[in-house]
Amino acid sequence: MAQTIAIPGQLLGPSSKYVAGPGTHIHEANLYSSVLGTVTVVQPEKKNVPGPAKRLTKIAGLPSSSAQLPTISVSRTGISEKREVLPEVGNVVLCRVTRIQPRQATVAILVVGDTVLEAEWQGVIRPQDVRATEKDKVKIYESFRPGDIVRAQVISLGDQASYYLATASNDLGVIMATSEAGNVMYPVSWKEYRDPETGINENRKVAKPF
Amino acid sequence: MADRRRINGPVGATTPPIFDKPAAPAAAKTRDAIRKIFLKTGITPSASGSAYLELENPNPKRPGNTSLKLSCTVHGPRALPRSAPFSPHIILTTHVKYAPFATRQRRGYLRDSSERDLGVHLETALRGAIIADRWPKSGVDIIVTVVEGDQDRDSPESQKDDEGWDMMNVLSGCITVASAAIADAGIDCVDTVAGGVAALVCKDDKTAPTIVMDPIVAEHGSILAACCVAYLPTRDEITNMWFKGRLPGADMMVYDKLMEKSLVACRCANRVIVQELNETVRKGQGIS
Amino acid sequence: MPLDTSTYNLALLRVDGRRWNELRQQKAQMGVQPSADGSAYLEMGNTKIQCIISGPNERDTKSTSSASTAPTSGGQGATVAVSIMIAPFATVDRKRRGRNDKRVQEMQTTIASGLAAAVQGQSYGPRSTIHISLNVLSQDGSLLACLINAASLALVDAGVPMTDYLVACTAGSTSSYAAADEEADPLLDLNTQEEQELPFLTLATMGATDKVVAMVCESRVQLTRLEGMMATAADGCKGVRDFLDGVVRDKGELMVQEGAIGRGEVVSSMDLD
Amino acid sequence: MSSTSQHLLLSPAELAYLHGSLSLITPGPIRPDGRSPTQFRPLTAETGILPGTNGSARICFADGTEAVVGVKAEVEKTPVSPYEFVASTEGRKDHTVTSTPQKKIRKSKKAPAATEGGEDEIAMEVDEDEEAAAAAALDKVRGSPDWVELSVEIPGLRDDDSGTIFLTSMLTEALLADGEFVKKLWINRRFHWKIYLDIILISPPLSYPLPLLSLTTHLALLATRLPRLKSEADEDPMFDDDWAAATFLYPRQDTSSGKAASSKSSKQTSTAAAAPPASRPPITLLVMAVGDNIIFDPSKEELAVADSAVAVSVAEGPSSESEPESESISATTTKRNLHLLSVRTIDPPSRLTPPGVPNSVNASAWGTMTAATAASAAAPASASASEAAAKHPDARVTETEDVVGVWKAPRGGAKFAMLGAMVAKVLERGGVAEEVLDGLEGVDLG
Repeated sequence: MAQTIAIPGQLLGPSSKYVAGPGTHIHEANLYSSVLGTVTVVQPEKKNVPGPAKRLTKIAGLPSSSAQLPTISVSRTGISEKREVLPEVGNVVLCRVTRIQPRQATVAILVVGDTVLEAEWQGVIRPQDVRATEKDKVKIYESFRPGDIVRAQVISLGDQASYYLATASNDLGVIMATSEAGNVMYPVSWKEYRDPETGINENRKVAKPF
Repeated sequence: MADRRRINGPVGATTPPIFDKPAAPAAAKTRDAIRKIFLKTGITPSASGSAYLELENPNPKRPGNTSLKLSCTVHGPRALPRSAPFSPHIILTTHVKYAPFATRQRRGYLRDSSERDLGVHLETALRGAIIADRWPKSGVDIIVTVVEGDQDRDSPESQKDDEGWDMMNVLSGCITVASAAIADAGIDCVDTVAGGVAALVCKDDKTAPTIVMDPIVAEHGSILAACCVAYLPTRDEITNMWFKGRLPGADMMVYDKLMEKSLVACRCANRVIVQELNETVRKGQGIS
Repeated sequence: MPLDTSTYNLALLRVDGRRWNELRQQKAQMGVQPSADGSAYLEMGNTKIQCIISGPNERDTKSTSSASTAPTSGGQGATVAVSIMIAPFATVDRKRRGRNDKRVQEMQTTIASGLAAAVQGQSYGPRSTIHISLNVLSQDGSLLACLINAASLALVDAGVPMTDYLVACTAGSTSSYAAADEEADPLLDLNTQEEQELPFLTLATMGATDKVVAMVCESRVQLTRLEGMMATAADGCKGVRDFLDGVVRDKGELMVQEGAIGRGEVVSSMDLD
Repeated sequence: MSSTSQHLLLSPAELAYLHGSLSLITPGPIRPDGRSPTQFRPLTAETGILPGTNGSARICFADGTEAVVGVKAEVEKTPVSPYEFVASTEGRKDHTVTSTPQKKIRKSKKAPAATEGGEDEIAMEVDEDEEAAAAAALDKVRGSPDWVELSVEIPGLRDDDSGTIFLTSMLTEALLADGEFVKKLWINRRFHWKIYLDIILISPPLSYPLPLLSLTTHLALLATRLPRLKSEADEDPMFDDDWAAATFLYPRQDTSSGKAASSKSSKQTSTAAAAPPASRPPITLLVMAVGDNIIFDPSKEELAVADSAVAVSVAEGPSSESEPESESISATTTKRNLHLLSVRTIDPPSRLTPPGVPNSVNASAWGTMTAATAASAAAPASASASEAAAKHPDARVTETEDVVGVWKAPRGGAKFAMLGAMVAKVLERGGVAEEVLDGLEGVDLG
């Protein structure tokens, strides 16, 4: 049956029974919708008692297990194909390299997660965020070239002009590159692309193709 | 010596031609409801959100029976220009622009001070509703174009209304149409905002003044005072209020009654918004 | 209505009863605006000007867009930014000046370059700005001169190091260009009536010395009379400097009484020339 | 960006502290500068500072914000709009416009279905000689709003900046709302006074400039004098060029008629302040609400945590007959007949302030639900919010309950009752508006 429709400002439920997901807001201990769309309630997945939690790069306390409330959210699927999404910290994004400077690579963020962005957001990849290993020996022009399509992860909101991105894991990096001669290249190793016609290798920070 | 090439007009002032006597306005039936509103969202594909609003003219004398036409487009949330300082919340900019043909007095293409004033009112009304810190470092532009102002074309020139009461009707229309357009654009809002106007009118100085909702300027003898309110119905809060005019005494009674009446007008307008938004979602579900 | 200078030769008295080399009545106050780093209010006759100084502070380009700037001490020192706002009610008939009024911008540039010569800006470094905003409350002749005097008084109040007061005065010549009579003698410190009628020039000198920092003359003057007018203007500047110096010393005296600066250290720190 | 919020850098913790201290109920709000909720900051005011203007005033707040207002008046020809011409021909009087003001013509208006030729004769009787008393003619006269031009100049802001325009239209609206002011500018049917009110803010605004500008305008209008009209009804206006005989725009309610003339330019320090004029120009007060407390004349810091702010324009009308005017002239006991002119909500800069991060979400504060963190007192909902934080330490702040002491920009608007209470508090008998008006009367009008 069609999910219930939510108008901004519509009461969804007491905040003691639900957790606020995207598209909702809390006002005086009640949950209200803040976006026009359909309501979806997500039950928290049954948490089997996890083994020793894999050591995260950052020591973060274990979430206590007492809060098992369903999260309620309002999604705009179907309203209009143009869904306005803002790159959030932690999202994996696809972007195109627009400018290369010795101290940073400027990129235009095109796709966040799986939604194609309509607005153009600018991102920056700093040399120390290109690789997880040997961070100080990274040369930008050996990792990216203008026109490459890069898969990166947002690591911070950055400054007033651009987000800060990183390609510091194996499956992040250049996924499509065009060679000097201008034809599409294919990856040969974790740091080289080869031009099929001229056979010349060019250095890139290659994303592990899956 | 006069410039020979230029043919100068007659020296003294001449009076313009006088057309036939316009028919006197029909006796306004006491209307205790707001004018019918037509609201449609998603009319401009290129904008991320848009809406179109029309107010029906209860006693039409001209072919088109509307007295107010507004079109609103929302562009955003989009990246801020490089020079803008860092802002942890969305930067809201509103523009209200009259089309040159919208009012009896033709307006130019540059925004004059009254339009900028309406823009500031609209910004205050909407900023209360928008949850700003959901969209850090981004900006949204809300542009409302007044296609037809709420001015009666037939009232004789001598009653030329220069008090600006029609601006309040235009502002309440702008608030309603902008709120629908923002919801259409998917910008997080605490509630839908509805605009409403109530006025203290009196036929002539004998009869006691009465309070009327959604006043038509030409219909009433003279308007003593009016107020335009932007209202959040579910939260029961007012984000913008603009009162102007002269109340007979200093007693707050008349002032409070005027305000309550305008809130009733807001609730009626809000019903139209809710119905239209439901419509768009239902239509959206139909497709997907 | 043209000023009939004909009667001048009879009693050698001007319209407002002054002699040829008399300055108008001057009143001045320092520190009129507590929230500003330096401020001064100056009246020369009916020309009343209030000057506010904010700075030297880090240069934010937004506010100095409408002002005209000039670097001090050859580019190593702070920049001086001057913005003038003439009140619509300043002149007899109300006139609202648009944003980029050419005459105002020209005055701003003259004052900025003049003050840049007087201010020792190297102690502040090239990235800082001294923003001088001048508000003209009432205008009755020799506007540029009064602006310069008010600005230098306010700079003293703001504690900006300067080699000397930058003082300015106007001087005119009694007969208009056409009359070409020989014994036309110069006039000092003109008001609006005299300015509209007679040729005049504005001279800004470095304190009492005869070093001319800025000179502006926008009317046709016979060369033979120019020298006399400049000499008169230079004397006028000496008179203005003495007046400004008096105001500053009174203010200093006041500050000592209020204990702002100890009496002892005042004498030692001043290297009396 | 409203002009007030530019250079105010307050951290969320300071904002939360300020909001907390201002919204205290028991001992009432504690303001950073220790004022009582209805206490105004001290200001120095003087009038008649610019001889070249018809009226001028200067007010300087203790914190240094200073405004100067100059009023200049010019005679302007009233454009005879053709339709008035039509209206007068309807009255079928002879075409030469020499008759006395409209009021004397008694005409019966038939239903205007008159045929084109309009041959029906409407009885019309013109009394040439019987001159209506000036007051009677005055109320028939309707000035038009474009006889007054008001301009505001704020350093650092362009004059077509939305903030400046909002201030200008608010001040103009207060002046024109009840139409009394424009009636004073009427000379005769062919000429009227055109008033230019130019307001200059000398220093960049330290707090919201509205109250300062409106008080200075009030004083300048009180001090404005127009030359005395010597010509008769509709002749070309001739004025008495003796400035001492100039009449005040807001005439004084003086016992001795000569008082106004005698108290001319010479500064009378000794005599008691002239009796308050019958009606006074409007003043606009800025009222702010935090929690349930209503605060007047807010400084910049207070405005940065305001839940809602309202500008209320009030004027003192002539004492209406309905209220018996108490005989004693002394300012304190005269019952002021205040009436409301215009009210506008101001967008408080608090909506543009950055939010604080509650401990429950703040990863650096072990954003977990250990009993020790203050968040545990909040609803458990914030518990799983920290779960989201664990997913990625600095994920964007998800929606959480309002935690006491953590600053969050106010959302939504103000309650209806609160807005009504703010306006009522300004208008009430012996309230703030009267206190300000009494204070302004103390200024000796030069």
